[in-house]
Amino acid sequence: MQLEQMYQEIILDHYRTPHGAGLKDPFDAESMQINPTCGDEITLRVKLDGDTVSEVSHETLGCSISQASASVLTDLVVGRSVAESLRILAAFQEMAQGRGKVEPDEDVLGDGVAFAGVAKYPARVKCALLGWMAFKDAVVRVNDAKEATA
Amino acid sequence: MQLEQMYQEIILDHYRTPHGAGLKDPFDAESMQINPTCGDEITLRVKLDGDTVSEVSHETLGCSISQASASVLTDLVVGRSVAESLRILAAFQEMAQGRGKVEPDEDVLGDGVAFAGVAKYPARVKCALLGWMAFKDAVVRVNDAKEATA
Amino acid sequence: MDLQKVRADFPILSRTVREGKPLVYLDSGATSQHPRQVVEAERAFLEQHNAAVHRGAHQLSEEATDAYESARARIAAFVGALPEQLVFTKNATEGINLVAYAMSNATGFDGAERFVLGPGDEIVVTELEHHANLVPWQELCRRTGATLRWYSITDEGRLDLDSIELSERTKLVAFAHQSNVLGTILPVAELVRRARAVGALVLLDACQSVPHMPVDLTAAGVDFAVFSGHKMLGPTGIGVLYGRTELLEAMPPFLTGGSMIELVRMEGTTYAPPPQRFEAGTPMSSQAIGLAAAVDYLGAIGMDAVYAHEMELAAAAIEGLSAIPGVRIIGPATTEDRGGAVAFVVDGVHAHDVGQVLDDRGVAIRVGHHCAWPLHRRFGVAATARASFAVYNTVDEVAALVEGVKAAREFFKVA
Amino acid sequence: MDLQKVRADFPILSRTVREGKPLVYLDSGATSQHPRQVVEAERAFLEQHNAAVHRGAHQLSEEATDAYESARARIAAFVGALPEQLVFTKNATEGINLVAYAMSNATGFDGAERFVLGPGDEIVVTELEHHANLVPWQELCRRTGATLRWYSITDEGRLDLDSIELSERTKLVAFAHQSNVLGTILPVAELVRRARAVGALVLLDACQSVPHMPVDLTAAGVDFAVFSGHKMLGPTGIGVLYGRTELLEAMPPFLTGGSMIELVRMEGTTYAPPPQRFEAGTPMSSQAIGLAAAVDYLGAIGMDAVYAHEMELAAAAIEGLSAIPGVRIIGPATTEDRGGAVAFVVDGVHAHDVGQVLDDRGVAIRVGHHCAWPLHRRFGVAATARASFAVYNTVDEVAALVEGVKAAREFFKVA
Ligand SMILES: Cc1ncc(COP(=O)(O)O)c(C=O)c1O
Ligand SMILES: Cc1ncc(COP(=O)(O)O)c(C=O)c1O
Repeated sequence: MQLEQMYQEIILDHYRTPHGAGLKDPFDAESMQINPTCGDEITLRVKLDGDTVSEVSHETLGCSISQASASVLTDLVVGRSVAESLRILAAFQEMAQGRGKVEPDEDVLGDGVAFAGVAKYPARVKCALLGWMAFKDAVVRVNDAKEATA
Repeated sequence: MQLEQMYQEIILDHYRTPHGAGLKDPFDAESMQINPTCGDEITLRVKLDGDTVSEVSHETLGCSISQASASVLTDLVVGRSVAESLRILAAFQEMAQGRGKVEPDEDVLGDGVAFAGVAKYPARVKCALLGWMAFKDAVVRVNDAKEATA
Repeated sequence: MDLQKVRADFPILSRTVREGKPLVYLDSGATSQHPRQVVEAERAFLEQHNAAVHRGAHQLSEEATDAYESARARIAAFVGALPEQLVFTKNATEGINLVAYAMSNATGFDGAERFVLGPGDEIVVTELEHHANLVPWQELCRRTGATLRWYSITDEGRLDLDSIELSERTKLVAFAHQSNVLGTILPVAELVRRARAVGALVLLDACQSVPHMPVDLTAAGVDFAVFSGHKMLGPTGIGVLYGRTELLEAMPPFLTGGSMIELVRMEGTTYAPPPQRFEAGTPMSSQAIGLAAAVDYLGAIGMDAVYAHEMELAAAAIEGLSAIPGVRIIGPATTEDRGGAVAFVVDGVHAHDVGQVLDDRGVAIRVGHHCAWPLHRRFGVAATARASFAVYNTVDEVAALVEGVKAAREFFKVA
Repeated sequence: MDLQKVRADFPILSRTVREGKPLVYLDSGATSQHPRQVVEAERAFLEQHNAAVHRGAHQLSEEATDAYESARARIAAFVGALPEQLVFTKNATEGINLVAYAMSNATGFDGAERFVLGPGDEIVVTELEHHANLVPWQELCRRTGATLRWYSITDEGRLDLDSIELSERTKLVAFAHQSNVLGTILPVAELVRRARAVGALVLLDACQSVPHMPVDLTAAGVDFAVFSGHKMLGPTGIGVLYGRTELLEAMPPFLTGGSMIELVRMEGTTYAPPPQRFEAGTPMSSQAIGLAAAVDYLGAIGMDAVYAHEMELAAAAIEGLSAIPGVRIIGPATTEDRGGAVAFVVDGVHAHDVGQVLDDRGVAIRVGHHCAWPLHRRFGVAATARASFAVYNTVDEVAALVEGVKAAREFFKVA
């Protein structure tokens, strides 16, 4: 059974008790992302403290992979600088789209390495990335808003 | 060589010296027909004397088959009643579209039976029918004009 | 019907997936598999008769044209239509777009007045439509200023005939013969009656009926219908638009180019009669021949037998799945007025995760919104799992589905 | 290139026609024949990996999606493009219609301003275009009130670059890379330069170039290009639209339905990014895979070798035919800036009759206007005979053509 490769215990744990679940106020930017192939949705909010990601919260209508991924994301980026968090995002994306051929770096990705198995299932890669795309979009919005007021 | 089956001497004779070639005045109706697959054209005029086809003339820009067919048509319908000429047309059409499986009646079709070989070449059937379609259309126009003035 | 003999005609059914599990293919509603006979018919055509159809005067071209038109005639006979009433398209989606675009091309096209739409006019669909039978009408309304309205769906997954009234402004009613999600068979005769009463045209999306049951389009009395080759054991790349002769003759063209013209000048063009008017460019010749072989194959089994077999599978699926705690069928829970698509949700396990567990066991189903997103919203779910059947499926395969769903509940610890 | 080895890959070339005459197929400009490798690639896909692409989460569907996208990537590389710049259509005709309809859909579509056309705006084509690259533009002008203008053709069959001037109102210039009748290769770089100078878009009809010579669409600097699978050893039912990324991203959709959406509500729909935005409905999956196999086949021979071989045949045909009294080549009489289509007329013998005599001898050519009626009118002829070549033709076959034309003159007693 290959199932355990994909649904590693870490993923199932995050799925059952997701970190950052439930939308929080106040926030600096929000992004809603959809997976058009299945209809899954995430709404994700970001709050920054200067250049640091101080809070991430989300509401995810989706499968175990998308929910667990949003949870892991929350753990990985909160407390980091925006630049660092985007580097983590890039590493996560590279692994997720790597067809199982990219060796993930646990120092960078923490629990995120558990998603290496998902990379072998192309149809599920979008699930793993849904929250990350929302995060990226939200961060861009904060910066846009900053520039607009600068 | 099957070529002689299609291009019977009668056909080649009519092709070389087509009857009814050259548009004549006066006329009761004219029809222009085109073969959209090759661009061939015929303009055909009909003159009626009461219920009798008294004259057919045509200008054909087309292959040997379409020219010969217009010539044979002229021979077959001139001097006949409109009803008779349409019966000949029906017989000719049946033979031409019969894939070589319809036994033509020489009493009805005269030199037209020579086109039985053409029926085996579906791409050429339209050539054989081009003049006949123009004749049919012209006759319909005469009748339409009659009804309009009646 | 000899099921083992049928299965032997489908090479793909004997392959394995996911480390040696026999393939259990329950996704024929998305696309069906092909019997050898279809692939062979295409190959024989390509190796013996391939040439441009309707464009050449040499022997190969004659043979190709004959093969193509014979395919049209056989497919027409299969759905109770005349050959000249069938237009080949690349898929059903193109067929629906063809009608929608022809309608917006109707302004100023001689004799096409009845297709002209404007502000105040209405197009009517239903809430269960596949995107293919929804978005083209949204776009047509955008182009013309007409209004889109729709019948809603009851909790049981049936059409709510009282949800809207048609009016004299209703120009066209478009609906699925059978829902690709719920399996519901819509009341065609009643919908046709209502459309006729207000002078509206009817377009039937027969994508999920023609492959699975006997369908006679002439008897159904619809004006237009579409279906796709790849859902009925035939090739991808070919679909069919059926239209009543009188309508096709009056309708302006959609795609333009070679083979659909009468006379072309730089200054303007006139168009050939149907069906050629609607088949611009080099057609899908080998695919038409493949589809005709598929139709011959289905016809030899008999569509009554096909339907009976698939309904036996659907009944087993409904029964087996309903018996699992926390599993809810989305759609009619009986086999009455129903086809073989069975959609369901599992409490506490997302459809993607259900599908993944099944896939791991070799069972291929579809998960998501199945291109019927508004319908899913209607039922308050983002996604469903859907099993769908074809003539080659077995009750053992249904059992594997049911076992797999149980396993998913266990794996995700909701059992 | 080992010609005998190549020919052995094409089963149809060993058949006979008209009572035992070996087939001499000189109609590849209309549609080409398929090597075994193409048919086998499709068959292998159908028997092993067939499933709905981009729509499923099971293993088969993953494999099918991979095969489909790998096909896109290989075909893109073959023409110097990126995978996401290629949209699969059913034929080249659909590709041109796609651009033309997208332009009339541009009004009100955010970011699509540069595609909007209205009265006073101009579309420019040439007098040698195939109907596929003429009629859709006539229709676009009818829909939008824009004006169609065209470059004329010289007696030598070359583009008359001085016949019209582009203007600031010129929105798009569409032309054939190579004429399917004359064989003329158009001056792409100069036309692109002129279009750029007035800010017009360029669409290249590459139907007769991509199958026969090395083509790099990015290097050519065109905005859009189309070609068809069936003319390049691939299946019918598949064509390609190439578009520059930035343009495809800004362009509104054409066909709408499943797989091209982002978000669907009954009230309205948003659309996916390209290329999906332009691929509504179930795509031509096995045909894309067949076309990729064709491209691999051509690539293995090398397009330089293909072109050199075909030009050797064209040179022999021009020389052999010109030497027959009463035979006139319509198009360039040299091999300079020319491809392998050779059209001709025989004084006193209509093209249909020439074709018939050739057919009787097993030689398949095309006769008529070849979907380029205005061009024929330009040369004052209703029809021409056209021989066209592919990689599998031989100089002996050209000799059979020349002998056949002589025989036609004798048969009709004009010799
Ligand atoms: C130059 C040219 N353009 C366009 C086309 C149309 O291609 P298709 O019929 O495959 O759409 C053809 C071939 O018929 C052609 O030769
Ligand atoms: C009910 C229904 N309508 C339309 C379609 C669209 O068919 P295609 O994708 O072949 O165009 C489908 C299948 O996807 C369907 O199930």
